[in-house]
Amino acid sequence: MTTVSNSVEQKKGFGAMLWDWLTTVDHKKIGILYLIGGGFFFVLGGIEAMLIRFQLLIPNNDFVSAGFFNELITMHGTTMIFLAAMPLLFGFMNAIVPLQIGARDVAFPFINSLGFWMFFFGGLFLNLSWFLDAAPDAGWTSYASLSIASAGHGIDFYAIGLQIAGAGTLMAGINFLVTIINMRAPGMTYMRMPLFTWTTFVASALILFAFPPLTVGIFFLTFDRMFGANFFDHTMGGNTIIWEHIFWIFGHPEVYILILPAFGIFSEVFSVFARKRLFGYSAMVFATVLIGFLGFMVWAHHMFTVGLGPTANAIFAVATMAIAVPTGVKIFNWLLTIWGGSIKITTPMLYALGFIPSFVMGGVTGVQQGAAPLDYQLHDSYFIVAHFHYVIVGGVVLAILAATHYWWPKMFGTMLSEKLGKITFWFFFIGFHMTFFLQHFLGLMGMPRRVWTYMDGQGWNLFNLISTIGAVLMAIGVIVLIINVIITTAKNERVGNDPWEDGRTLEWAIPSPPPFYNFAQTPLVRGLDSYWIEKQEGHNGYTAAEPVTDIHMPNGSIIPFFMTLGLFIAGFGAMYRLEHDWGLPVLIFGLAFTFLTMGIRSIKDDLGYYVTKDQIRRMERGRD
Amino acid sequence: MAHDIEIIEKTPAEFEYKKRRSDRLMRSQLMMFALMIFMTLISFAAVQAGFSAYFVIPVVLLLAAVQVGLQLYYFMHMSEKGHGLVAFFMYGGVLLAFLTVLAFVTIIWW
Amino acid sequence: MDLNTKFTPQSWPDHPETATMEAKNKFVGFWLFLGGETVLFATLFATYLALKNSVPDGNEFRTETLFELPLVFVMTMLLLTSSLTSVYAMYHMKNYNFKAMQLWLAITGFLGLGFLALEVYEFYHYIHLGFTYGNSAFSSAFYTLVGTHGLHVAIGLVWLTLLILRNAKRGLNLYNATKYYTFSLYWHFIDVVWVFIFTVVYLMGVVG
Amino acid sequence: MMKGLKKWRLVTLLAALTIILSGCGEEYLSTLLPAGEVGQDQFNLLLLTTGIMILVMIVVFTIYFIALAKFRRKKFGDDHMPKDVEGSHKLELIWTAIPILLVIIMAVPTVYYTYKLGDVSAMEATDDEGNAENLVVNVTAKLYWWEFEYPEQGIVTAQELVVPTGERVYFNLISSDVKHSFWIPAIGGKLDTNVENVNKFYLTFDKESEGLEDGVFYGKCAELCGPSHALMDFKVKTLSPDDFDGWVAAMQETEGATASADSADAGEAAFAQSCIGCHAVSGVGTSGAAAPNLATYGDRNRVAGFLEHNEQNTIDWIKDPQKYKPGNLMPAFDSLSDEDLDAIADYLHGLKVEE
Repeated sequence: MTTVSNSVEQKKGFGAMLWDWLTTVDHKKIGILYLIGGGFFFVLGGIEAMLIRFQLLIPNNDFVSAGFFNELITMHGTTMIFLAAMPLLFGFMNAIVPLQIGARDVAFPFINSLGFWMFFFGGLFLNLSWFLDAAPDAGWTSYASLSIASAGHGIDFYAIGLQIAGAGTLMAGINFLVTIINMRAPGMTYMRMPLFTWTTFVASALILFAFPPLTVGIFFLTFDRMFGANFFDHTMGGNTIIWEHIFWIFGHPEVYILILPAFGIFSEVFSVFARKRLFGYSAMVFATVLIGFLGFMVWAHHMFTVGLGPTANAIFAVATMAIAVPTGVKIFNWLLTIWGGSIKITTPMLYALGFIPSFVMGGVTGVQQGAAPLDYQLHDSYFIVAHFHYVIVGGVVLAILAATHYWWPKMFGTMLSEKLGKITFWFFFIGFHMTFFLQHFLGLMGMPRRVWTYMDGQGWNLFNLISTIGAVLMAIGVIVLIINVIITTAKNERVGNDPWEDGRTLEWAIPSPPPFYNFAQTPLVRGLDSYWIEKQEGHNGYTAAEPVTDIHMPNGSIIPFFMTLGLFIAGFGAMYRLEHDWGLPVLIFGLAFTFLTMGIRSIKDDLGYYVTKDQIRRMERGRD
Repeated sequence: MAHDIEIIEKTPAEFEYKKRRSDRLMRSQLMMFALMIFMTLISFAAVQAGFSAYFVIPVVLLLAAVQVGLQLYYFMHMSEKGHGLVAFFMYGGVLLAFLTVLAFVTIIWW
Repeated sequence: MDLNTKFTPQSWPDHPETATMEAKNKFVGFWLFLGGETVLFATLFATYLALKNSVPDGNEFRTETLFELPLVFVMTMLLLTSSLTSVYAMYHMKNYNFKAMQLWLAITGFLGLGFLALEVYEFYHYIHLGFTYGNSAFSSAFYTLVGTHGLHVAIGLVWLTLLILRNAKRGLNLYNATKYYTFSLYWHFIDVVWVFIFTVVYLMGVVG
Repeated sequence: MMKGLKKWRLVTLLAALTIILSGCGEEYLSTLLPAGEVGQDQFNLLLLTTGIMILVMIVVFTIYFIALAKFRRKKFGDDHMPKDVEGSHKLELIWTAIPILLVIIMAVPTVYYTYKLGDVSAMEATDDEGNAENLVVNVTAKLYWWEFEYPEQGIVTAQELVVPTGERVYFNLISSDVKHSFWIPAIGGKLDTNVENVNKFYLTFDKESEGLEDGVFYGKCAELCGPSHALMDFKVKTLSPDDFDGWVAAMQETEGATASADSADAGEAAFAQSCIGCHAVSGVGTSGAAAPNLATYGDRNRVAGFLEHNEQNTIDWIKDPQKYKPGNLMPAFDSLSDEDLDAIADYLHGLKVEE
């Protein structure tokens, strides 16, 4: 029998450490990898956003060229959605969900690692377009007539990069689903799961059903551009509206994939820092499921001006408005959670409190756009830009920042500075409203979105100026956060199990950061907010469901890294196949390499290893 | 060892019961297979016979749907215990599949 | 988990495919994957229906004249039968009869191979007629839908071959029982998709 | 000290007021100042939904701020344990029922207007003599300009849409290259110009554009269509029905007009040498031209849809169109001599059908 793996050893050389991170299948480490990867792309997307705002600072500006501007908006949108927001949420899901349900790991540790590397290499592939040839320039929606007409390889980078990253996302989604279905600790019934776990569950279900259409759509795009197909070429019988449908059949649920986990994060934060259980828990769960379900029925509200006809528009308009109902239920439940509570304004709580007005603003403008005839005016104007930034930044990004502060001690064992955290919040929050509030009016005043520049004398100058200043404030907020992270890491003051002192869910019952096996004994869950119940009864920790036994753990593996590397290489081959001789061989080599690694994985048994009772006892004792 | 699967030896009676049950299941699956072949034959025959499209299309679609149901429930055992959640997700997928196809045949009309 | 635990027909569990935690995970995960595949194929079907017979001016290819039902009928029979043979394989798996299971799986594989060969022949035939991938939006949609199914069959065959060869010497255990079981699920799913392909693409195509 | 504070307040107030007042935008471009029935309908819907939404926001914010003020741990002390409440079916019912009601209130006019604005059945209507009852304009969007054909009148123009006030004008919209979107914010919005099908809708122009700052309404492309998407503007001139008939007659009179290489006018001659291959100077015709029709060039408000309308801009444009609208399809004519360019600009600015 193999002994405890190297993950418990201390003091390793850089090479060994790198190898450890490349091969890790530990959900907590993969969570951190997601945070690093997502954080990197978040900063990248932020820089793109700043360039966009500087270009629009004054009328007739030529800070960047028209073509480069289109690349900036495309990459900003694509990066923020696929490579920043989703991976950052995945980071928290990975790190926290298994802890919340009392599991030792996710259902498929190997696939978890594979999912991360596919996201990372997909993002890398996409961003290499800045240095090779040209970046994609048809908007993050990449509407077909333009994306087919777009010269150079920009759109090819988009298609292949997203295909790789999307496959990784799908794997992560299935992994979370199975983890939550199968790996819950005894007593952790569905209706005792923390809201963050619930929203992860529903968001993962959305991933499962939303990403396959995207995969198909991107394949169509790839085949049209690189392999002579004619799906979107109307002169050959093709139809560009197909792309729009497929994209939004994916794209609308995608919005909920982002916002539902954000709802989950805020549900946790509200209840912890109001020191009160979540008001209307079962209604919250039901609303989450309903939002997820309705999220699939409304995609055509992105296409009201396409010319689908009044009947289709009317149906999708009414369905869209219906989503307001469960969302409203959530808002009121949060309000009633803090009502009568004992509100402590920590940094995460500050974000949660900032979220309510911001998100309500974004929500109501969403309902307005649901009114199809009104949307004829709003669609593709700056009103839309304002709306979705209110939802995505006011909802998702605030949630990510809240979660960063909230779970940082659990993930890294040390607290981010509250003082700097609050400074970040105020810069970010004020900057955010400054940037986007006035954009509603810009849209109503006739400013279309995705414009590279605008003429003087259209009444848009002042608001654009204010908007850009707001963006600078947001950037300052993010810089303060980065400084906070650096300082905190350097100081490295260790904290205990429950540094917020009001933790309610299972993750706060174990050390920060948790040992690699999470729970020395599988916990027994006796109700909603199980750690809170234990604390009420004077226990510090959790009730065990079993005696100390040997723990089965998965082996680390480098195969996910190489498997993805093969696809990454094959992507370049596919793209340059037609103009370079080396294209086809590289394509074949990359695919063969991936298949080889898959073969190795399936033929070589990997049964994991056991941590023995004695080793666990030793480690647990060493900790006390 | 503690972490190994507990091996439960069946009594001869239990074993006989299990065998009988699985034989019965196999027979019913064979019947379903015959039914599926039969339905396929009808579908092809209906088309070859050259009936009106308004008659043939609903019939072949219905037969296909029934066949798929048989595959899912008899061959893939979706009706058995422990498949509740799985069935929920499959139905979710089927519903979305239906919506997608419906949208593509109604609102892409040119 | 121990690969060396030996079972007898008497001690083999009723549901070996979900007897361990790993097996349960694989089982549920694979079903969910099939749920996602449903949507994937739905998108392909929807696109095919939207682009059916959608060709540039002067292009002669139409479903009514292109498709030949006898060939499709033979392919259908091969694949349907392979679905039954994989049911037989699972019957023997549950009864801990390793040799019979391997045999039925091998038969399944040969039937699948026959199907694939006919499909390759069919495509070759169409391309020979000039109905190439880039011929029209219709041809692109047709080849992508039917070809994606064919690719699934091919992947299934590789998977099956690896399974049969890899486990030939060591027999059934709780580690590979799930692998066999999920393969059979996959194979049935391929059959389900084919039922819709022969109905929606070929039968409804010939009717017009 | 007090005084300073007051001053600061005044400045803030003034700033806020400026922002609010400028928040309505320009009359020729803003959806908030609708100048047609369609835009008015949409604006009314905006008012209705905004009203309801503000109501919702007031309720939410009130509860939110009261909760924030009342239930702070600072007040209760660190040891305070608030009472756990599981939920309240009554409350939950209320905040499910009321939103449903609000949604229904919004859904009814939404559906009504969706059908009303989508009704193009009158498009084909003809009177007893077989003449079309309604004005129909075929719009073709191209990289990066707009072509407007009046099929019944047999005329075609580019970049400036001319329409009569007080009646429904029906539009057939299509694109000839990539997807664009046709939007006249002050009149009503918006419909995509797809590549594979004709989209139809109507707009009503209730205000003559003459009194506006530039004498025209602004039109925009609202769908990303390439580098110069931002510059794909067009202008809309709305005339009284009589004036419109006059304009149509004047356009029809340009039938057969062409530029002659032998012309005594140096501009016309140079134009005939270099430009006539793509640009027509007769307003009579159909859509499908490779480049904008220039029959009304002298009447136009802008060069290339967005540059100030003077001869220097025309000359600069001809010399290097890519500099102004990157990605457009016009080649650069930098080989033309300065004299030729001057003459061409002169000639173009003299092409007018209006008095």
